[in-house]
Amino acid sequence: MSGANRIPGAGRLTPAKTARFTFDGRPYTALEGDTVASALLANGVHLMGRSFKYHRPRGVVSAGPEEPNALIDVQRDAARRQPNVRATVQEVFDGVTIASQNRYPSLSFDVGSINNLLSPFFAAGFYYKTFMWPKKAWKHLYEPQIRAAAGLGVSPDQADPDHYAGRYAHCDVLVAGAGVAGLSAALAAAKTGASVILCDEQPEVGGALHFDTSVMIDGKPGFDWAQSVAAELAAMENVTVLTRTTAFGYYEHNFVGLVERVTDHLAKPDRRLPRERLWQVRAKQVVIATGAIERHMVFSNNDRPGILLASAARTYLNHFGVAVGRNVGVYTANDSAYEAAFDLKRAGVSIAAIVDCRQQPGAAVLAEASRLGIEVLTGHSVIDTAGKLRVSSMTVARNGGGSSRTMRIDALITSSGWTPSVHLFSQSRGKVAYDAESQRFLPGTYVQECISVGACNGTNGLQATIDEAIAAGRDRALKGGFTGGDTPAISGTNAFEWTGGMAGAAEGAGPDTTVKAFIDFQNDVCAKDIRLAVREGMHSIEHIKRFTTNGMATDQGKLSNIHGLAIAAEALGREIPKVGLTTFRAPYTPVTFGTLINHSRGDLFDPARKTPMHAFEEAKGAIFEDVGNWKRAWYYPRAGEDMHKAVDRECVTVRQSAGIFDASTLGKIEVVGPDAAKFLNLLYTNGWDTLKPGRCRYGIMLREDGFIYDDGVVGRMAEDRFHVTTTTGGAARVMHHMEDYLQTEFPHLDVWLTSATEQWAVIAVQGPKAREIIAPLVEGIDLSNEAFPHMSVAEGKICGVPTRLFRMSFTGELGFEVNVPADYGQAVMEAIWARAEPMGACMYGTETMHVLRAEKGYIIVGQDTDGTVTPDDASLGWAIGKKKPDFVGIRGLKRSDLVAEGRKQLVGLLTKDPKEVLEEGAQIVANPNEPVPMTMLGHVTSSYWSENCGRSIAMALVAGGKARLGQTLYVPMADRTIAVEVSEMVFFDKEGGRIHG
Amino acid sequence: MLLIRCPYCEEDRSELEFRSVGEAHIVRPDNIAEISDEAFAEYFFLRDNPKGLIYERWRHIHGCGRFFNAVRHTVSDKFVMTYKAGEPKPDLPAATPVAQPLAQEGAAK
Amino acid sequence: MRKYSVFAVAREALRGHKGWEAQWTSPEPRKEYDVIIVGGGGHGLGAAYYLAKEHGITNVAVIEKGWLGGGNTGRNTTIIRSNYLYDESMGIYEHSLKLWENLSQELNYNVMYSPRGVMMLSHNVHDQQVFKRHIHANRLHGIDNEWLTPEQAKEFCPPLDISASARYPLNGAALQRRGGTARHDAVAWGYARAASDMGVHVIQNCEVTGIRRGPDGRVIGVETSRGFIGARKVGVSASGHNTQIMEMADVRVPLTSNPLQALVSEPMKPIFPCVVMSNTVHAYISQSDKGELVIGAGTDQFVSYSQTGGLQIITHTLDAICELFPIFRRVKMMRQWGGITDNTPDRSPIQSKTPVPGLYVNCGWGTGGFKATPGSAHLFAHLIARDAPHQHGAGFTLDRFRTGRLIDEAAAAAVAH
Amino acid sequence: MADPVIAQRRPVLAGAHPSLYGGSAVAHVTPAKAATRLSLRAKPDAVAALSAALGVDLPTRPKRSASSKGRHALWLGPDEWLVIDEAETDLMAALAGVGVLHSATDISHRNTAVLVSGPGAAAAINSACPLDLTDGVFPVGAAARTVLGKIEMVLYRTAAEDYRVECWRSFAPYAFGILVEGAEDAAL
Repeated sequence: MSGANRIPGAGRLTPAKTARFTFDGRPYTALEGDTVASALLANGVHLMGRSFKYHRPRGVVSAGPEEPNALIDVQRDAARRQPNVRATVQEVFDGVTIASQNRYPSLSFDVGSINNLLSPFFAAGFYYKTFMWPKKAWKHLYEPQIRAAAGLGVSPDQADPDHYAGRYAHCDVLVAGAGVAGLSAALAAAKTGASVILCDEQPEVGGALHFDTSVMIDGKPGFDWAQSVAAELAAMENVTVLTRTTAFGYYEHNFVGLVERVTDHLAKPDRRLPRERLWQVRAKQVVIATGAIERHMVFSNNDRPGILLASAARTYLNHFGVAVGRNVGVYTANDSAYEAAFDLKRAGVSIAAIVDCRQQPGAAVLAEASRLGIEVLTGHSVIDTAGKLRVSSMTVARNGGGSSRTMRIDALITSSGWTPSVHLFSQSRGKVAYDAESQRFLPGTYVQECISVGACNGTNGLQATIDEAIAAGRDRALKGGFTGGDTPAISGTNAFEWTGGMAGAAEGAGPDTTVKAFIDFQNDVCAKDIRLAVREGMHSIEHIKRFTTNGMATDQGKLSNIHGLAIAAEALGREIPKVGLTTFRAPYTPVTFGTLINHSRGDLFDPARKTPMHAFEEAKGAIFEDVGNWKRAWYYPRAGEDMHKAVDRECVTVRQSAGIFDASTLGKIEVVGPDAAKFLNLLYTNGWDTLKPGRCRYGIMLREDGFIYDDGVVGRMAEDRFHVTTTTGGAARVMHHMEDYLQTEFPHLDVWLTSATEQWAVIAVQGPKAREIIAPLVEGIDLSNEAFPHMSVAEGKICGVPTRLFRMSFTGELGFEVNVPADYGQAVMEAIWARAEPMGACMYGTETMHVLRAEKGYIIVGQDTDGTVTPDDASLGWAIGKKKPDFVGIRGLKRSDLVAEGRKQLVGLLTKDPKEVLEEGAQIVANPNEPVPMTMLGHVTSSYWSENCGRSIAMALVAGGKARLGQTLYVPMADRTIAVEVSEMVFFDKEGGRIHG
Repeated sequence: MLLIRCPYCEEDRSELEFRSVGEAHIVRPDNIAEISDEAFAEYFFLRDNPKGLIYERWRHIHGCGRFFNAVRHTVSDKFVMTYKAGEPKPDLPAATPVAQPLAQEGAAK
Repeated sequence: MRKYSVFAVAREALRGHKGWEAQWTSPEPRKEYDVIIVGGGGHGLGAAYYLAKEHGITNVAVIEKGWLGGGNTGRNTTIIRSNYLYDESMGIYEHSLKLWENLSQELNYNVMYSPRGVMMLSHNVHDQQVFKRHIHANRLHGIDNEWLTPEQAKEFCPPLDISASARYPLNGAALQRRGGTARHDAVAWGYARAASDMGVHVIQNCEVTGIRRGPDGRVIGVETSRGFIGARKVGVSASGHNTQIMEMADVRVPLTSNPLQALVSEPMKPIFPCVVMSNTVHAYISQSDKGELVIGAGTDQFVSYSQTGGLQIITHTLDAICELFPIFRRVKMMRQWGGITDNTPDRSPIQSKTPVPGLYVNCGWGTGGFKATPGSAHLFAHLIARDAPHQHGAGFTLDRFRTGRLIDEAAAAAVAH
Repeated sequence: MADPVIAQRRPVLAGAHPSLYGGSAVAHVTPAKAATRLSLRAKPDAVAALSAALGVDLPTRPKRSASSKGRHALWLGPDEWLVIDEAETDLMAALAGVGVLHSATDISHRNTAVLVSGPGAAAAINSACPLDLTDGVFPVGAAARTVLGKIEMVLYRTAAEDYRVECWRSFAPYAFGILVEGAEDAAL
């Protein structure tokens, strides 16, 4: 049996199909299609959670995503656990483990409920007024206590094993919500041939038809009609129907985010299925058909388990076949609750009474009530309730005082009217407007291509809704140029038109400042808290919201915002629209991080770029480092070597015989056209006219402000063709920078830029034996010093494939950089290695490259410069074409501060103790005894142990550095001070002969 | 995510394909080497930052690669128009219809 | 002013909290004030407070177009730290941090300053060089900032994934223990209450529509939606609107306003003990006292006052968060929002006199505004009262863009605020 | 003198994990054969001469392509084309003699290609690509540079259910992985 409160014959679930689950360890049986809430109610369980602040026992309030109370922890297995799930949304599947939250030790006995007794102390904003002494206590005592008491569910503690999918989609008309309005609009739009996406957050379409069994459409019960229309739509190839799919955010330019829940309702999901799927829809037109949400009545102790919304009770009965109680009270300001009472009564549930705070309810519902023999107390209010873990009675009194009477009940259903769901409309940045007559905020001014229809547009009446929706559906398709198809004719009837509704506190809430009449259940915000906020000078609704936390819970105020606003307006003596409405922010309901990022995880989080020789380097034992999103060989440790030993060996080997280095990641840009040299003259500080084809030159690129932006070697392949190299990290931005100037400032130049970074694999062969190593492999290039001196480039063949061979060096040794088409890279590398290894050469990585270039005083842009360094600061003034009339940065360089005395300049540093290796980033001072804050002259930009020099070497940016050569400065460390001498930047082979060897 | 019309591709494309590159119609002085510090600061640092129509540059960097200009309202983020680099700055009234909310009123009375 | 204390709260608890008075009064504007501050955020309200408290200037009005703290004060991720690189930045942010440490007691308002530690993750050699440079500079300036190994970082923040298999494995972290968070609304309300108590007028729903200058060019007051209000000095501190307000006085400031987004998760029991920033993968995260994960996202690069932003900015941030903290992939985003940041070319603020006598501006704080609130307010009050900058504010002039004496934290550090 | 070594071409996806191949029943994902490629840049007045030399009419309208005997010319921008030759003939040589002003750069090895085929191909690509791939907007023969997740690609629709994804060499494993994941989801 799936629960004692299941009404035989009621609801749409199949009694035969059961599912087992546990709640706080106790086993229960549900029917397929049950939500956790309906299954627990069927088993007589109302108590499902504890409130945030007072830890008051709470039962389910709603039957939908607006649920503030029944938040549960859903566990499929240890790694698949989800906190803060709405029991009203989570479908039961066989074997699921459900637990309540925010209670200790148990849901029925929670020590946290002590807060309820102390609640007079915990008034809104109380924490701003206390916990200030002693000073340290906030961090060490108060805050930890508050944090532990706050929060709801417990975070997952394991990496999520599930995966998520994403999909970009485009359509002519997106319809959000598949109730009567959404279905009608979608059908009308689809029949024109327009492409339509229809989504609804529930497992089945129908919206309010889930509970409203009095509706007949086209001769069918409303819910059945809805399913048949959905089937008809799904069969059309221009329509996509997505259920369990929430339109959570409406962004700029009709971009709407949908989240589709794919597996959370399945007992044994196919592991290939994503758990959820993010749809990012660009819709030409959007029809918003998101319905309305019923509000609760605000009165004393209106939060006991067993007190819920009338429409929810109706849903549980008419869809799930579950009676929320056996003796139910009704408290309302609105006709809709009557229909819930009628349905319950007809199902054999006794109705204690319908308490209606209005004097004049709708005549039709009154008549039906008396026909069914239900007592109706008009002009009355429920002024209190009793019952610890479940409501047991309600106390009723005539408005304006007089004697009260207490009735025994086991459930109380309430309704104060319906709030149109204008969330999506508001997210589209449409302006809502207050409709005084119906006391509702409704769509006012639209700013995007969308339209609201049905209850979310304040439209009353079934047929009016249908007609409005059909017109809107066709009209939106028409805007996309779709005129075909016939207009669907849909006619519907329902039992009653609803009247009434109120916002704010009912009689039972009193003006009293102690009564607990809840507005925001989850955050324990009562009417009195709103009044207190107003007393304390919070006159903006935003202040009131932030001061009381009203509407800031996981339901984001779907039930509470309007009540809070009405109470604030009353307290301020202003009209509701004058007080204003808080902004509706995305998402409509919370969205899983994993869904938003979908495939961006693991290997697909960020591409890991590998060079053509990566596999070879891995085989040679390389350790790799991340440089941008490249993986670069860092060093090649041999057995028993740590990083330092490996680097020392590599450094010595390169200078004694030779080393092989993968330089493929350097950016490469092919600059082609008759004006190529003119263009480079403008983009680099150097002059290029004098560079002959077959020769290379080191170039420096500045930003317009005069600071070094990038550098690299440029080879002239022909009069009209240059091979430009950039730093690894700079490749993309330098290309963008060049295109910007070419297209925007110098469009008259006949030149084109093409990124060739990945066309070429680059193998640097450096060291005395470099020529000997490659010579036999090279065809068509004379490698002699005479024919091919330092800073030359030539095209020929190596290993039978085309090469652009550079004679250049970043080590100070005789060196070549072999460029070959990328797919040949590994083969050529293997051939070179086959010759190099027997000659005692080694593979070397970026760390050795850094040390070797530092020994020669070559800078690395981004390490020795930082975006505030000019060529002069870096002793690269020689690279500025003195006679050039213009280049990017020429003016910036002349600004007073850039030519001022005492600028930080790049110099060498030698520690007095040659064994001492400075820390990169360490700061430099003149007077180590100066008290803090000390005067810092600059910092160490590069520092290494140089095995070739037999001592440590360093480069540093030092104020007035060049004038300090020979001076002793100090590097204060945490534990000691290191004395250093300012030196030249060249530490090895000062004469520079080796490079020409 | 914005939808941007590329005047070269003649199509609306996702913002993901574009890069915003600042104010439009700022011309690099031909005699830049000679201009004053003030003029340089003006040229390099000062940018229009209007609450209203902005004339700005975009690059269809992951599309046709072209730089182009756009007129956009910085409060509604609606584009008034886009046009090719080098075309003259359009002379638009400060408050132009496209930048205003659509003239469509909802159900509220 | 009624003193806030546990005793006062207890007393009120017994009588339904009927006795609390308004935290600040909302008077009709006077004809003239000695100083008008334009902008009722933390910086503006704080400046008014310090004008009254430290400079004896109480004939002051703070004019706010909307509601107090409704701008970036109420929209940011409340990160507080002072471990910047340059002397000027260290000076102003450390000055601010010192004020944060006593602010609750100073204002008799619990701003919930929580020095739970701000940890910046290092993912590669370059990060490490940059952070070490900061750490050494900070130490010599007297600011705490220490280097942690990946294991120490994990110990300080258990949800962190330090496995070598991560796309960008951690190679260390820089930790400022005195860094942390505070309650943003409380800062605005606390200053408003304390300033109001000393006679400062806090005027909301009053929009400045013009700045009136006398024949000598000097400021004489502001035009507002509630009429002209005279003032001998006007200080503008209205992030997101500074460009327009300064243009009313024909002063151009080098600002661009960009959307900056943030989001919070559903509340959860304590799981995240500190603040973590990663610049390499762009993520900023902490957990609020309510239990929400508070996550700062990036800025859209175009000028916009829409206070929204692209979904792609949010997802880009979240994939980084989930990469660093894989246990959060099942956690849900509860609310996202946007603010407007005013950015200068060198990403450092402008707090300066202007070519217009009597007009002062405090702007361009980018994403660093909240942490600077007390310090900025204190220095701005000094600048206005003395017509000369405090030593810690001296570098942040408008003029630096002409001379090139920039304070380029972004370029030098590659570390976001 | 060592015997001359003749280096063999080793395409980036040659080493791709076998389990990655296939995608799903509705969207097959496979690495394309090696090809030669040009990045061709020129002004309108050069189009005729270049077309003649290449034996393909360079398209002059956005998103268009032209093909002839396994040689394809894709419009990428107003002065930019991607030329692909599946027969691996030397395209640089083909233009060597052409006198008109232009820029030709060999990018045969810079790019690599992944083929996505089947009724779910578009859905697989749309798992990470924001382009509207519906028939009316992206018909057979359409080509465009766009984004795929966090990388840039050139997408070329070669037949009703066949797409060619061109991306830079080092991004190929990422492109392949994301397309395989998209292909799997397209089948569900």
